[in-house]
Amino acid sequence: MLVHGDIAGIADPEPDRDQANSPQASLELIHSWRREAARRLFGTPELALAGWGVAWLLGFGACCLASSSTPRAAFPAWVAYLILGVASAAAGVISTVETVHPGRGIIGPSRRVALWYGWSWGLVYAALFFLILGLAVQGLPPALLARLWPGLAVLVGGVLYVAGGALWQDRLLYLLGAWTVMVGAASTFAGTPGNFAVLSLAGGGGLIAVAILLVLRRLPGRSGA
Amino acid sequence: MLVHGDIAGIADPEPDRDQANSPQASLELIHSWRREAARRLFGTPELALAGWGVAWLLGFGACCLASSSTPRAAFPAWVAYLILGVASAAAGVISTVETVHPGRGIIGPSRRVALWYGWSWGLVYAALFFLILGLAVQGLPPALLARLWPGLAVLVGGVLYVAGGALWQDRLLYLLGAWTVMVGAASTFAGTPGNFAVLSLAGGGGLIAVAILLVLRRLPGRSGA
Amino acid sequence: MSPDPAPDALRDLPSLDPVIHAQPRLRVVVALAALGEEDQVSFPRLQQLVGMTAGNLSTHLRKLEAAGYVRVEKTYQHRTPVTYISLVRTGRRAFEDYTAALQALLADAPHLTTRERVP
Amino acid sequence: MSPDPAPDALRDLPSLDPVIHAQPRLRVVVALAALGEEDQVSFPRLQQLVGMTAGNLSTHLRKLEAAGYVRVEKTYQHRTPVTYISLVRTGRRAFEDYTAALQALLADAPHLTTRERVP
Repeated sequence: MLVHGDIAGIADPEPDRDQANSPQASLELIHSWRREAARRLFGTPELALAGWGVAWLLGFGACCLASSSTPRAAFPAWVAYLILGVASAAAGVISTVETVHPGRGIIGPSRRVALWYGWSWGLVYAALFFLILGLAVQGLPPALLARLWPGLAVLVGGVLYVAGGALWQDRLLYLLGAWTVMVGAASTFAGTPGNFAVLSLAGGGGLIAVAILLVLRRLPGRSGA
Repeated sequence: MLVHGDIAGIADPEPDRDQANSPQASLELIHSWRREAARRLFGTPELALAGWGVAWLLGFGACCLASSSTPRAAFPAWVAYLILGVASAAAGVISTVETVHPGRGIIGPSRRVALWYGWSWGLVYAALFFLILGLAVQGLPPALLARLWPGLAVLVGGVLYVAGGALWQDRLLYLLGAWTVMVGAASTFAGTPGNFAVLSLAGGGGLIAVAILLVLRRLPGRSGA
Repeated sequence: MSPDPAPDALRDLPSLDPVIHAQPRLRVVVALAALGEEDQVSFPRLQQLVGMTAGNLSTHLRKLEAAGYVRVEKTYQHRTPVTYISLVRTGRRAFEDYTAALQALLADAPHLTTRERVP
Repeated sequence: MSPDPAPDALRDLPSLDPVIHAQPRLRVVVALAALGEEDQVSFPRLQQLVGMTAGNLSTHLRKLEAAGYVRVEKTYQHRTPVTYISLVRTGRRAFEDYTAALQALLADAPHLTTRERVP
């Protein structure tokens, strides 16, 4: 039933039928193809990480400067919120594209895992928004809310990174999640506007550092392809 | 190199060497063994779910009754916190045992996933505790804290259930997580002591319902074994 | 279908692997296959999973190891000797083939018992 | 080691599977193996992953399908015909054996090229 003879035979038209390579070269070829296929199939997380890192760095940084008690606060609070909002929206678009794009044309279990994990981000942040809205509706004053929501948003993002690290057995992502969770928690001890500074530098900075590490980690792989 | 002849030959002493069964009976035997092995290897999540369900039902229920504005509040707040604390500690012990016990004597990737996921619970709740402590240290009054921490604790538990559902592709766990996240968020709209009632009934109740569903789902499997 | 299609029609079916066909070894292989692909299990834990005496399990593991189906690794943990067992690729494939053969038998001749089919 | 151990010593090595040994087909199999075990990929996406023309990819897929290595499933999505391709168990095993054979060749005779080894 197998047609090995026919396939290996002279009827085959393409000239590159055999690899004129040593076993080692063949194995290296397979390895580099596999790495490239994995990169195309599973996307490049460093883009989404860097996007959120920049969003936190700029957004929380602006919030810190705007709510600073010095009289020289360069811009009003709404400008800071606008910066945070626009940067977060951009990061959200990058993350979504990074989840949806590599998966096009793929169906099956591994795709399902990625989608379920991706949806959980939307679900969790929507719920967090409503939790804070509920507190505001119940009369929590804005000054107190500003001590609460930034740390919470960062902590919850860290929880999802930790879960993603466990899911894909990625030690770096797991450690990033643990760091982010702790930064979110620690920020509340600083009060406003100190919490914004902590979240901007330690939170956003952590994400950017890991994104850079991922790029560096990939570089030797590229030279081998 | 293979010793099939020797192994299948008459030197084999045990009398049950062949299964005197139809192919169907053999397949059913394999299926039931596999199910039993999986149950022993991966534990019984319904115990941990039921433990946390009861802890939330009793604990938040007690908090609701204790902080009720009617003069007939049956017990002071510290009794309610004690009930919640003791019940949570018991649920934590059950969860830990349920994570550690099935994995004894196993090493390898699937064990690592379970351990990393298990640690994330401890890490995340410790961080949440510090986040709330930070707010308290910064002067958030206890009356406002009581609107905040219960919903947050439930929301974060839901996030980890959602992540676990994505991780093990368990639709029921994922839906439970989504429900729990939303219950945690919705509770803040109720203020105190309404939030405790919502978390007790919808939060704890949801966990208990899923635990019962898991037990029911397993029953036909047991009769087949 | 003719009334007696078995003798010739079934000759092409894959025969059942005698290493796995012995019920206690099948049970060991099922337990090992329930683990993840690179997972290993300690001897006493495997014993508990399959409910066998240590001597019995040892005998069957030796046969599975001789067939190249399992790897038995002796190591030390805190100076205590521990034996870890895992199903290797050959064993996993043999188990897959065994269940596939059973399913093929079931599809072709559900009225025959396994004992009748296997010489 | 003797100065010329190859001719006899290598005879026992597994020979390289000719279905996979053709470089474009190897590339297709590597891409399919990078997917999860029950994942499927659409024809245009696979084309993009391996960088081949549609005609070329079709030819190689037909050969892989004839060898029983891949499953090609034609289905409809919103009334548009879509073709999904997946590596089946036989193909996954063949790929595992192919890389294992390469590793064995490498370990035994790193100085020989693949072309010299394969008749």
